[in-house]
Amino acid sequence: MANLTLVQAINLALTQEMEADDSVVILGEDVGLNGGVFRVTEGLQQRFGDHRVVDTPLAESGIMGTAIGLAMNGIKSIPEIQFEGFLGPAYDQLVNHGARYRSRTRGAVTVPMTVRVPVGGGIHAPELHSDSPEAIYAHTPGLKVLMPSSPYDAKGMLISAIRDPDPCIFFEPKRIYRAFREEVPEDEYTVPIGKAKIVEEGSDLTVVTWGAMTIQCINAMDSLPEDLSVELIDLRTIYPLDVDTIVESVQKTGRCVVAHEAPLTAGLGAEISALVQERCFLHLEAPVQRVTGFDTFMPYYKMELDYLPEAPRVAEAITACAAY
Amino acid sequence: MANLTLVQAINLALTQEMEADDSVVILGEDVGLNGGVFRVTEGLQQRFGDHRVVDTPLAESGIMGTAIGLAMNGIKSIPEIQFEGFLGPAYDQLVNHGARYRSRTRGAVTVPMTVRVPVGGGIHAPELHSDSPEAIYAHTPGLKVLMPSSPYDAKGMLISAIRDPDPCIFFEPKRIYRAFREEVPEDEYTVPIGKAKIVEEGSDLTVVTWGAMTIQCINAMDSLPEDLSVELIDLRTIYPLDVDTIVESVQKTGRCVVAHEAPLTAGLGAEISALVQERCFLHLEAPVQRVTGFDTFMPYYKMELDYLPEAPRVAEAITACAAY
Amino acid sequence: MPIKVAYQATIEYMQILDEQGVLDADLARDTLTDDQVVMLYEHMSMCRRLDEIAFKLQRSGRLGTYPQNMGQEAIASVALAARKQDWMVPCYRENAALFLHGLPPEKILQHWMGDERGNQIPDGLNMLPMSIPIGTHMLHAAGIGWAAKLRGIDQVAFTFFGDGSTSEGDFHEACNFAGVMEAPVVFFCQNNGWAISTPRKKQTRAETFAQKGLAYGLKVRQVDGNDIFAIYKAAQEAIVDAKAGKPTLIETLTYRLGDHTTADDARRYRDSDELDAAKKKDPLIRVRKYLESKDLWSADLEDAMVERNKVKVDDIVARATNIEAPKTSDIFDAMFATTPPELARQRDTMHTHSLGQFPQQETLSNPTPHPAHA
Amino acid sequence: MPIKVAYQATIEYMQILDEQGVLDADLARDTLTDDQVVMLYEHMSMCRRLDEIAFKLQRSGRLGTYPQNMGQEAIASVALAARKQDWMVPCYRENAALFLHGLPPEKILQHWMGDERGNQIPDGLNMLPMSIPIGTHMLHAAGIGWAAKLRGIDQVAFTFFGDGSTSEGDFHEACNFAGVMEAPVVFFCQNNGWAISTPRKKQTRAETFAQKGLAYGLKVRQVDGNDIFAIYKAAQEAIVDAKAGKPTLIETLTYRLGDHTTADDARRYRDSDELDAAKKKDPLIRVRKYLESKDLWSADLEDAMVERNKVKVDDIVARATNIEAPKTSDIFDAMFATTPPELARQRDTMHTHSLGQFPQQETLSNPTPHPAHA
Ligand SMILES: Cc1ncc(C[n+]2csc(CCOP(=O)(O)OP(=O)(O)O)c2C)c(N)n1
Ligand SMILES: Cc1ncc(C[n+]2csc(CCOP(=O)(O)OP(=O)(O)O)c2C)c(N)n1
Ligand SMILES: [Mg+2]
Ligand SMILES: [Mg+2]
Repeated sequence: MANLTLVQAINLALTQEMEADDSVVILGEDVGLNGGVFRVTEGLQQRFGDHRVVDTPLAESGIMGTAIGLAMNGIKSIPEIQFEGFLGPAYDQLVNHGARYRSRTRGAVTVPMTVRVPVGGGIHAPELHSDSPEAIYAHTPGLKVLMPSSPYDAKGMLISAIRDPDPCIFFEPKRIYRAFREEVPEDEYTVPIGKAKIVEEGSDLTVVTWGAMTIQCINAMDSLPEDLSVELIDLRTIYPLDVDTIVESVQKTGRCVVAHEAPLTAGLGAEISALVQERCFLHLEAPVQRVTGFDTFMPYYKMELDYLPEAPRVAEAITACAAY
Repeated sequence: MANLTLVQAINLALTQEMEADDSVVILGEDVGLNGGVFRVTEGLQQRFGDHRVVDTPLAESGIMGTAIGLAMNGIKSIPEIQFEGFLGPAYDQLVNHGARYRSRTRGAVTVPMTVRVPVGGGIHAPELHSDSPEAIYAHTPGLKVLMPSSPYDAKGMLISAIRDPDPCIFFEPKRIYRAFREEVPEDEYTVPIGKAKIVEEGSDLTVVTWGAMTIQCINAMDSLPEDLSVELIDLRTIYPLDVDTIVESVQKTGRCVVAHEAPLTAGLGAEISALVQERCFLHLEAPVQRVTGFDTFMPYYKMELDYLPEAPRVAEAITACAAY
Repeated sequence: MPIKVAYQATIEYMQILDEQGVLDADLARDTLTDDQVVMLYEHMSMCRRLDEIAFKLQRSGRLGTYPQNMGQEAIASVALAARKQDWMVPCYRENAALFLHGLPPEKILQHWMGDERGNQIPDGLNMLPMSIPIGTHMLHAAGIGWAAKLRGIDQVAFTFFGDGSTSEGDFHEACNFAGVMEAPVVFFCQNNGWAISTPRKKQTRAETFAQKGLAYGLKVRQVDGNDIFAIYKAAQEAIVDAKAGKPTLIETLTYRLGDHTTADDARRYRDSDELDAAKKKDPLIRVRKYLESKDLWSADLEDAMVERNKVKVDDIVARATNIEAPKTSDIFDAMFATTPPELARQRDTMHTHSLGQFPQQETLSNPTPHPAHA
Repeated sequence: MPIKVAYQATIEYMQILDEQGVLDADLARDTLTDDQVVMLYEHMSMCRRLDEIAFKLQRSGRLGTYPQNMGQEAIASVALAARKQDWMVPCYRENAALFLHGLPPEKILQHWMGDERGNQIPDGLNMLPMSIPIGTHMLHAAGIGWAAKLRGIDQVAFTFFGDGSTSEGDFHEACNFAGVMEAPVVFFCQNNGWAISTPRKKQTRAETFAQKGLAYGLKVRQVDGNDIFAIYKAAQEAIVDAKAGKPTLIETLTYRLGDHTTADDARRYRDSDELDAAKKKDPLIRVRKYLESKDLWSADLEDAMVERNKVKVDDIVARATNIEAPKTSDIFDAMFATTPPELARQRDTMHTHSLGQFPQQETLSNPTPHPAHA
């Protein structure tokens, strides 16, 4: 056991999987000597060589497209996209090829690839360095979409993703890369894809969230009156959704708040809300409340915190929903 | 008045706007002599010259990116993307530039561009020629997203889009390009962006849909018992959503079915469902039902109709929702 | 010296078998044997016939949109130069090469009949299915070649695409990655003069497509694309270079004798003069002339071959047509190695449940409504 | 002739003012006047100082991540060759050119202070804001130039980007569109040897970046990027060509003397020897030597200038810092020409309503629940 940050937990998972399996290869911009702009891959090139930790040309479609090609020919590729905003140039390769090859070839060609991408706001970064595009990829068939909210989960989920025979996007909430530490076992372990985590149990209201918002939600709950018993669910996996855990919780509590950083309209909150009312209709005592980013771009950093649904906004939403 | 197909109505709108405004320029693959693969731009190059109806190199990012540049320097650009699947390579330019310039520059640089894209399934086309990505773009701030379901609306909406000072995506449901004709006025007229259309009034249940699915829904309604009074709403504009029209209707009927071709998870149906339960919670007599494509790719055409939510599936959904 | 030469390049064009069937014996040395030429001729002729039949199948509604390969059959030669272990990463106008490399021809028909099983590459065959999005698959070839290098196995990835495809950004990134990673990849640009209705001169101002490879430090070459010898030789040399970490871009000058696809009518945009001139350069005609000049072919042999090819093609069509219908469950089960629960639910209820989506949806028969609504 | 030459190319490198400040008078004819050189020297020095101050502002938490331009100031020359009506479509290492073309320098600071108003290009100035996504903005320059041509107005679009940027597919598509559309565009590739930690040799196997332009039939040129004369002359000639429908790609050989940004530490990946060698080629040093050799500069003039530049930079910083805070309503109102109703609702309730989203949400106080739930 070591007390690790999210960055360190990811680095450890990568190290151990590369150690265990020669066919694991990391590629991306500045992932080598520089260890990536967030130092997530620090030390890996020195350890495994520049043929397994590869600095690529500055071309996201190229990174994604060759990672797909690598994966089709015996390499478990781990492309890194430097910031979620730069998934844009890689979008076509990811959704129209990476996600599709298995289905397109009825299983003859598969793409065991894990795309690592820092995601989300709150770090005072420039434009396109603070977005939350997870709903886009949840809507795209053929991809598994993961986002941990803690060092422990990060390690276990990343190992699951790397070993998964299908393409996974592993979103890393950059705001909490170094925000706190957690005990993380030395040994390899997996956290299953598709299983949400009940962070706190409760009986009055269910909060569903994921990624860095999990921390905001915990903070929000700390500010609420003692007698309001809130159940907090961290989805961990965005697709496939762990519908059963959500439904079970809301059937118990009768109330639900969904919180995410991404814009409101057609965000993943809409899906959770729709699912909940479909499956818990007769249990619902209040409309499912969404507390989200606005239908605008993440503003430049001077107003970043006005955009993000920080803990106080989450707390208000919970209070309003509970009082309905 | 002339009795026109959807294709002809679009062609007429383009002709008239090009006639009226020298700064309107069409660009895309094969839009010139060939008139586009669906012949939507037929005759326009002959009429307006190859400097205003421009065959471009085979490069969607290039088409979108230069269309943005054109629009920033005095040209009302109308890029055509040959099929919705090929929005992939243009995705980054569209969402990270076209949609953003106004906000990024606080209004100093604007992009009056209308992106025309055939969309949807049902024409026995190959892979990537039958998708419905509208939810992706509804989730993207800064874009107006339109999809007509009739020749009359197509002409009026396209004219609105071309004249709009901001970037619009004009999705053309290819399945009904030539499926039927409608009286379309010769004169120019506009159908406002952001206004849904009540196709049929009703009091028992509201169906919300758009594009080619509107026809499936009409067919479904024809098959229902006389005494079930269904109100059919064609959104026409996907973003910004005409929330008021939907809410007013469901507050009246108490029941709602949403139908779309795109996959279920995180599709636009989720947004409608979420909105409806937020704003009509106390009126709802049944959960909002979604009848949609599955969370898979649109299969190759042999099984295409098994995927699409055709009229019978819509009718069953309506019946189930009404019986709830 | 304030002005000096920073860079210089020269690109060669190669033709070995000319339009009249005359061979340049020097250049032809160590390329195709007589037997191989005869085999190629028969194979290319079979492909031509398959194309004609496919056209008819489309017109009679038994096949979807189909892109004829007519006029570009000489690309088959690449498959003779390639080794069993090499990869083919194709677009849709190199059927002739794919079949020779081992793809059962009915797979191509099945694909265009709207059936994913047409893309189900048989085990042991190193090949990707035809790429529908243009200009995007070359990156996979770059990755595949790179993987071979990483794994220390001797494989070369051949990838094929048209002149139009070179305008896509992915072409650029694929060539650049192959160059930088010193990956064993050979890029075949089949320049047939058109991308649907877009002529070559609207595609680029470059004088050749070969020169596009200079941007990546690739080896580059232009060859007569209707010349089985030139293509073979270029491929042979490219394999040697690829194995030494030097990818090659080869531009083949050819022509699309048919419409773009069965959905297209080339007369809308293409001069008949141009077509007539191109017909004289048909890769089949010149091989036949050559074989005849060497007394390796005759009218009798031709007749016998035509009969054999008819049978072969009928057979292919039969195999494509007689396959059992695909299962709707495949739509779901092919998505992931293990189908997630909600997706399985969609699969299991698609025919029985009204929505095909929510059998679990709370209904009035659900016995435990929440007290607030009771 | 079975093997013939299909294509040949030669690219020239030009330097006019060498590292020692020695000028090639022949090449320099009709380029910069003495006054212009003095002005450029003072301007470049001001930019250098601004860079140093920006670095300090970042370290003291008053500025976000900032990319220093240090060492690349000679690009300012382009703005002297450009006309008022020409467009600048930049990345982030050509501040010196943008300021000369008319951009108030505080705009750049404002941008990096996390304020969109830094991108609010003043009316009448033909310029785009710095592009954050690398290698994607050159397409806008291609479109802008093309628009000028369509409208029959005399404008040239200058676009700037780094060596790394040329690996993006959009670079390829931008050059190709400019070529095909014969658009008045000049592409400046500032090759500073590095893309963050990625050295030039991992970026491409091409021997020069200039040769990448051959793929599109562009005019191409390589120049000393620390030489204000060579850059000026290349830009001058490129304008003439651009107006004649011939876009140019110019590779400028320069060096990034600082870290990639304030978030970077170049010592992690870059040899100090390389940096030391590059410092000797500093564009400022050689201009000063040149001016001194012509008796146009002196230690006194230098001191006076340093004082002036201090004041100028203090002024710029004051203007960037003293601006009133942005309004949160801007987040919404800048989205569209007319704010749609739901977005206005989000704006109007963001501070007052718990969710900032649904003031209209049905609440228990809503007086008309549906009978079924009554
Ligand atoms: C990304 C993408 N854009 C557009 C298309 C539509 N399309 C199909 S084939 C084709 C032309 C291809 O031209 P070329 O690369 O020269 O190949 P050819 O058909 O001539 O063999 C186009 C534009 C597509 N399939 N994919
Ligand atoms: C599309 C995209 N990918 C990655 C990045 C992250 N990034 C910012 S600057 C940079 C390197 C740019 O190198 P180069 O083009 O040579 O310009 P330089 O910084 O050397 O001036 C990278 C990778 C980005 N901003 N945009
Ligand atoms: Mg072609
Ligand atoms: Mg650089």
